[in-house]
Amino acid sequence: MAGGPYTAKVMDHFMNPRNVGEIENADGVGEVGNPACGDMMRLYLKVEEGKIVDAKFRTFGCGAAIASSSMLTEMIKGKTLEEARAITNQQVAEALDGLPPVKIHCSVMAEQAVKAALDDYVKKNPG
Amino acid sequence: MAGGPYTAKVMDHFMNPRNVGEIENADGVGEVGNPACGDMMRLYLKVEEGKIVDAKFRTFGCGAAIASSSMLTEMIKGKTLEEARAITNQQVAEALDGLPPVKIHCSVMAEQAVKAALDDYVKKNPG
Amino acid sequence: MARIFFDHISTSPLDPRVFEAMRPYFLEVYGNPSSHIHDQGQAALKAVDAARAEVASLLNAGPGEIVFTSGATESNNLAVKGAAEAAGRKGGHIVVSDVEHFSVLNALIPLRNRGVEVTTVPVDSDGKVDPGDVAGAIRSDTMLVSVMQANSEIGTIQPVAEIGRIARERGVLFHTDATASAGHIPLDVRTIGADLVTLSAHNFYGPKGAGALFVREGVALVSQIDGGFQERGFRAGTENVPGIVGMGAAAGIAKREMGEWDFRLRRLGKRLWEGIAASVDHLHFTGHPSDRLPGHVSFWVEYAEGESLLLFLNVNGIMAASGSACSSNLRGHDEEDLVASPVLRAIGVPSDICTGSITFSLGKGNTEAEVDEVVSVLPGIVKRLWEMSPTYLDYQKQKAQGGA
Amino acid sequence: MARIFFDHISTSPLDPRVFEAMRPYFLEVYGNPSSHIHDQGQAALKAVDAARAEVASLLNAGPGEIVFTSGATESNNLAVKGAAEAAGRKGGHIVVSDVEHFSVLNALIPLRNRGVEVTTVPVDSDGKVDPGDVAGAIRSDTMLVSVMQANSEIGTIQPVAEIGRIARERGVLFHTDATASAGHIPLDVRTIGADLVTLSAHNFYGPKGAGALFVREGVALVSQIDGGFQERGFRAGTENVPGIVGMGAAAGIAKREMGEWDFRLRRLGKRLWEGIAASVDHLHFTGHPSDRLPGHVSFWVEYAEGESLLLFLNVNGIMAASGSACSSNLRGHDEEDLVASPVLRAIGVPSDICTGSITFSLGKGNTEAEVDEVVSVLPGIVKRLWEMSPTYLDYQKQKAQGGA
Ligand SMILES: Cc1ncc(COP(=O)(O)O)c(C=O)c1O
Ligand SMILES: Cc1ncc(COP(=O)(O)O)c(C=O)c1O
Repeated sequence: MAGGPYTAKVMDHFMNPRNVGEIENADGVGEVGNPACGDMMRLYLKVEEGKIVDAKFRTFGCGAAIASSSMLTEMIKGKTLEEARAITNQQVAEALDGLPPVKIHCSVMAEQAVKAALDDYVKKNPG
Repeated sequence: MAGGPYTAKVMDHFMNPRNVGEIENADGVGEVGNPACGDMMRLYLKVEEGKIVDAKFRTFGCGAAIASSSMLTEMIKGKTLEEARAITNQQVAEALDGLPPVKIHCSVMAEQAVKAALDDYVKKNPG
Repeated sequence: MARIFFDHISTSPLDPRVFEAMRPYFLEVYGNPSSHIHDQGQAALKAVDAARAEVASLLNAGPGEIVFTSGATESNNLAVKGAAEAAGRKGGHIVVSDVEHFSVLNALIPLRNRGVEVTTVPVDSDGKVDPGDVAGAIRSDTMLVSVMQANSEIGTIQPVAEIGRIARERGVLFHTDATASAGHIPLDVRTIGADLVTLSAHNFYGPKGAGALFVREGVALVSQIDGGFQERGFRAGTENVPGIVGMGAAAGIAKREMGEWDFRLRRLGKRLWEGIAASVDHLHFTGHPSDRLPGHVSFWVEYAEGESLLLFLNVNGIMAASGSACSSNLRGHDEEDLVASPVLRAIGVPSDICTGSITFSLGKGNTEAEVDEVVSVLPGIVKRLWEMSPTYLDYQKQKAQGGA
Repeated sequence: MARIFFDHISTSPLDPRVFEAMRPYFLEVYGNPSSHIHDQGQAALKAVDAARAEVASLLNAGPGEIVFTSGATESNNLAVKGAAEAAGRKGGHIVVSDVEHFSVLNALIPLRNRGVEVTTVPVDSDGKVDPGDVAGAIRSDTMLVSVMQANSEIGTIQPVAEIGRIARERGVLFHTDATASAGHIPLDVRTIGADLVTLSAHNFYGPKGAGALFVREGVALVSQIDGGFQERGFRAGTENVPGIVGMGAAAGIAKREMGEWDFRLRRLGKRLWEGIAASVDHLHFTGHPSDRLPGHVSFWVEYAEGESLLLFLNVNGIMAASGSACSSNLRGHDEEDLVASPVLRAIGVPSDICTGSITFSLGKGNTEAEVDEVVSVLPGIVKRLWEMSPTYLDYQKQKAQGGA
């Protein structure tokens, strides 16, 4: 199976995505993208003592969008909020062994989703 | 042997041209064409009692030019001067089973050569 | 491994008989038709002329009306640019439909830059052009009407004979892009009243790299590739002899077998259509329900994105196409190259879901068993994507609330 | 029957290894590279990219600098028109040599109509361009210099590295048409300093219908065939996958074997040259005596016309080419299409005899025995034509008088 335009890592995360689903009463939820643009991601975070203890996602989108979402949740679990916020789209793409140039925006969406979920957490937990 | 762009008749007259040569003290000689234009024909006539009793030619030129020359000499032998003068380039081309459109001018050259040789005959035999 | 090829609209497998026809023109008859003073060139020229007659016969055209090109894209460019340039130096007007291929639409861009105006006539929700709209769009300075015979993405066949009649009545050239339809449905240039028709060999079991443009006798066209005196001055360059021979062979086969293919493919298409209609919810077929290419089934599924569908289909051994944003131009440089399908937009598919469009295009080699396999596999793939999708989740919640 | 092919400059027989490389891409891997979301398309795309790397390697270019086209004529058109259109909307200036192929010269016609000016630099009697003349022709508004690497008719190799250096110093794009030379003599785009290089597969034992244009990274070019997003936007249309694969294979073979071919062909060429020089009177070689394509022997014979020579050679089993009036454009509509060779005119061959030019172009498959056969047959053919020729007769008479 050639995997089309994607690396084996992307295909693995696309076909066996990690952490698909929803966290009931999540501490932070981030939603980015728009189905009209071809992709949309919703990220749920569970935070305990300043650390991300669980992350789940649902994504509508192409192979790169789903793989980026999956990889992102793996990367942020166990990280502090600051560490998670510092994650860049390049890191997501690199962790997937690269994305086609036209698909870089999918990793950007993942980066934005963490930031949005963290912002939501901060809003819900002011001070 | 495919014969290139030419009919079998053209190739026959090209490869085995009839009446190549010169008539010593010809009664009429016609020269038309120009080597710079790719072809030149010299036609020699022997005339007896208003009839063409012999015709010979030398031609510098392409396959169609040589075949047209050869065919022409065959066509005019035995003809009266009037009959010979009436021969058209279409008749020469048809006798060759046709010529490629770009080569029609070769049959025109043959027609012009008879006319020139007949003119020469008239000039040499005034009245 | 991918085994089921349902993407004939992108290209078709070469017919083995076509390959056999081409074979001698690689190693044995390798001459250049322009060198026809010798046997090799003469044999090549003869082969090209024989192919020309076969392609002409497929269209009910004269052999002198066929110009060989490198493919449909080049033919469309030659038709549109060539006709516009021949019509005059300044301005002018062209009418096209809203669902033309990029090789027509993008060929208009340099013309626009030179002052040519373009009117785009709409299509209805089945993707059909209304000939009345074409009539209404024609102006006194219109030089060309270009409407395709059939659309590759949604399969709809256009009323080209009526459009051709209107164009002729108004004294305007009519071009039809028959890339998707030639060799599959009848195409008689006299009936259609076309002046210019685009054909592509690889779309009817012929080779890639070979196309043709029918140019009705007497139609003036400015050549777009200049050089030697090949193709009666319409298209310079040494002829792709094996490609042209292959196109001729493919045209001959298509002419003889088209009826049989049509019968089989309509049956298979119906089976596929009914099968997925019954097994997949939230599925919307696109294109005209009956005036469509045989064996062509296109649709979109709510809450599921096209590329993901295609990737999962491929993993399951099924190769298909999508008109979606994500799968087109994947080789582009940046996101800008990912444009949502203009065809789906033109037929009014809501843009937030049109990324889920799929085209299954069957060919003469496909079987009922393959159709059944696709019908059995598709629902599971759709379900899997829905389960990952936030929009489907929202829909389910709304439904649950509505139902409560 | 014609058996000796000495017309490699018009096209070369496909190398059987190239055919084997192409074969799987007809019936097995038939996908469209744009449909690379599935296995068939992906395999096709991989093959195209591998071929791109092989063609790039032949030229010491980067794979991202190779644009596949349908052949040399299209590449030349894309180079010349594409560069001129990219340089600006109005006017501008182009420098070409007097011996360029029609696919460069005729591509200039539409540009001239849009106000582009063209300076043609002459060649010397060996057909060589003086780089100083190119330097002198460059103006402040010059956008492009186009000088071929080698001429097909007379074999002369041009000083392209020097011309490239001059163009670069003056900030002008340099295009070289390497159709006749690529795969036969070294061609390093960095050494030459070329921005655009035209290649044709069928001229180096590859397939017809496949060409390429090297476009140096960063060079702007307006595409001439518009449509989908193939070839990074430089050239739309479904790729001719088998053709491209064949071009890649041919490039790989040429790179490995060029040195060996060159050695053999120079030896055969020398044997042919010496043989006919010794056996045919009134024979004049054309082109540069040493800076020429290997295995290329061109000449004209006084008092003998080219087409007649070719026809007799063919009857004797020898296939060759002529730059003469009569053999070119034989498929034209009228006499106007029969133009005397501009190349022979450019090197100053008197026009009343230039109709007798012959080009013997040998390939890797030719043998010493074939050379000897040609040397033994040619004098008889010439003699036969002389005996039919009125001009030779005149010459003989003059000689007799002079001698008397
Ligand atoms: C309707 C239509 N026209 C033209 C083309 C262009 O064909 P090609 O890429 O073979 O040049 C296509 C390709 O899909 C098409 O569907
Ligand atoms: C120098 C040169 N350039 C370009 C061409 C055009 O090549 P093609 O006819 O293969 O497109 C030729 C053909 O003979 C040539 O000799």
